Amino acid sequence: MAACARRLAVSMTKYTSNHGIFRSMVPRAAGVGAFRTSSTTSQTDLHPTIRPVNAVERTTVSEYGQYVAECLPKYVQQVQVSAGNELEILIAPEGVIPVLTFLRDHINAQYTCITDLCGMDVPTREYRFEVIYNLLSVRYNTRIRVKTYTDELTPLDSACEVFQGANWYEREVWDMFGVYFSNHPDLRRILTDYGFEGHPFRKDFPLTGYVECRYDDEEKRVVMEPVELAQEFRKFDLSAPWEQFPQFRKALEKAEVDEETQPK
Amino acid sequence: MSSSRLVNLRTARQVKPMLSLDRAEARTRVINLYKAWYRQIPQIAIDYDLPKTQSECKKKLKEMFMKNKDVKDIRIIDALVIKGQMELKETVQVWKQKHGIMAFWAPTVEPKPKDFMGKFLDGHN
Amino acid sequence: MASALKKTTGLTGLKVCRNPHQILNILHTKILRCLQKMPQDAAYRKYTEQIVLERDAAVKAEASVPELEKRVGGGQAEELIQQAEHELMLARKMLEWKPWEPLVTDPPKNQWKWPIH
Amino acid sequence: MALCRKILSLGSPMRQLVLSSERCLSVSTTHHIDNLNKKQVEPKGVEALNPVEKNLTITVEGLADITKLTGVPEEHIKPRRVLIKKPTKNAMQSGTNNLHKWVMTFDTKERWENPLMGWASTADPLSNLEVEFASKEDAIVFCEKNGWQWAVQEPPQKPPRAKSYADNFSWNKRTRRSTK
Repeated sequence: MAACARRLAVSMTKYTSNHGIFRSMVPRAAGVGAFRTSSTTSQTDLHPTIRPVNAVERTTVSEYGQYVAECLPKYVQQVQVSAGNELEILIAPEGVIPVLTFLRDHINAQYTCITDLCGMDVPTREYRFEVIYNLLSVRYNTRIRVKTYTDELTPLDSACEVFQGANWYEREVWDMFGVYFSNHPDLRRILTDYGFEGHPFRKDFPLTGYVECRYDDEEKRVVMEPVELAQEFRKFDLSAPWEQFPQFRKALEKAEVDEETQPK
Repeated sequence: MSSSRLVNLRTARQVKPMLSLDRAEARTRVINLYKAWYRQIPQIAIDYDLPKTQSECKKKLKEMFMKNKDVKDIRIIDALVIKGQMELKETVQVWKQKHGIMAFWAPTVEPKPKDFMGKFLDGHN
Repeated sequence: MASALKKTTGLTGLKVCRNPHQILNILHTKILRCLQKMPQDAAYRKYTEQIVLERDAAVKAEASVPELEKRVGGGQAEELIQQAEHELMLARKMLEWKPWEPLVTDPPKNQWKWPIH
Repeated sequence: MALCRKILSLGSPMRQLVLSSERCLSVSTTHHIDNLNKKQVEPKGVEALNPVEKNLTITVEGLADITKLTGVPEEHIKPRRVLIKKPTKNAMQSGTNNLHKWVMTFDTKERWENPLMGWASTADPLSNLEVEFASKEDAIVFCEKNGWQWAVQEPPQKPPRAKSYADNFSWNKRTRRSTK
């Protein structure tokens, strides 16, 4: 088993080994088993709660990230590996369609399934929204995450023409964050009520919202009024004064594979 | 460092358009949307059985559009048009309910008193 | 023989192909022709050429379908055809996008910084 | 208009019938302007032009004021004031990892006692809202584009206190305590 893992590791160091890099990663059950055994034996029990980092998988993943960055230097801004083995491709907003199409159609990628598409709001940034695409390659049994950014007024290309399944996800992001997707076949609200104003997942949206509904006896229908709380919410400071994941911070700094996309 | 960001954001810059390329086009979109709403008003009044006359509806429509009359940025105009378009569709398809339409008038919301005496009698400041 | 007896691919919507060698050959030629139009040093061209040439060599060397499938290791012959079709479409689109050019936009400062402080 | 009046005056089954045909009509009229990507300048006969596909850009000036888009009611935009500050340190021997950010909080609005239960009631949904920023400049930009008046409260700068163990025994430093 261990020998098998070693052999795999060697073959992974080349991008274009016999059948492309991802072939060697998870093709057979034996290979996967080998990964597990090697990682558990190498890990001492000093920190039993820390998830062991699988070095082999990690190198494979980061090399694959470099492969993508090399193929698409026009769009890929940065490649990073988070949480030990999760590959993230950070791209320019112009490259949503090309990058996703590449990942879907290229023989060495074949990420044919969009597992999720979501947004993230970081108001401190110039482009406050991140839009995150999670893809799954059934052929190679691997996952990849593509991230890009936008703000309230910059439209992003809809991924629907590449992945049909992105339709509702994009509606959700539109509804919750107010990111506009151009060329979306049917962009409209999906979670909020008709007539609702605002985008609830924005960081500046209050927990209560701005309006409340009640049944009015005189009007004989539901009425909407500005919210009034009989008991105000308590204000909790939930931020932890201690650094929680120094290991994570260190790992992130180390893992960042800054892509020199072109020889300068 | 970032105060320069504020300056940068104030100066003229190139951005990606939402839909329209110039003010004239954005204006056309707004007018088209207004007309579409205007044409639908009789139908909406029937569909939702609104206790409002058509002239009241039209007045409200105009009021809603005039609220945003000072918007200059083409992208914001476009975004508002997109939202208005979505709302029109919701309304015409009767996805909304009556209270959703009546919320434009908000009859149960009493305006807050503005003068001293009114505030005093209201018990709030 | 085995391919003649094959009734189904076992995959929904994917029909059994009677002459995979021929079709694969055509597709590979088309992909390579498309790749010729890209600049020599484009990484995408380099890698794709390598993959396609390898597959093409396998198609030429292995006369029987199961042998071919085994050698390429990318699934059934029908799936290989599908992959080649996708690659061809991608290569054609790539000609338009020109992804080998330098980075189109640099990220704003701290755009990818996390945690924020 | 006339048609509508006629419909209203009709009996109910007939009205249903007319309504259903009317429904098709009304939907198709919306459909007419449904495709927003189509360029809507009619007379020129310009064909559908998608600015996003063509990578066109437009020039804008001034800070984009997104107040009309955010869905925040007017009474929470103009009159509201925002305080931008660094969080206060916990006076106990707590860690300081949560102090490196800037937070944005809203001004306090009226609270009143709930007549039934005596709770503290409020009509201000924003009283609990805190948004974190990496720098005060980012917070200012955010407030500017959301149309809130802002004020920045700098953290107090305390001069470092010179401390020396020897001072405890100095004859002229007034650090000696005679009340032991």
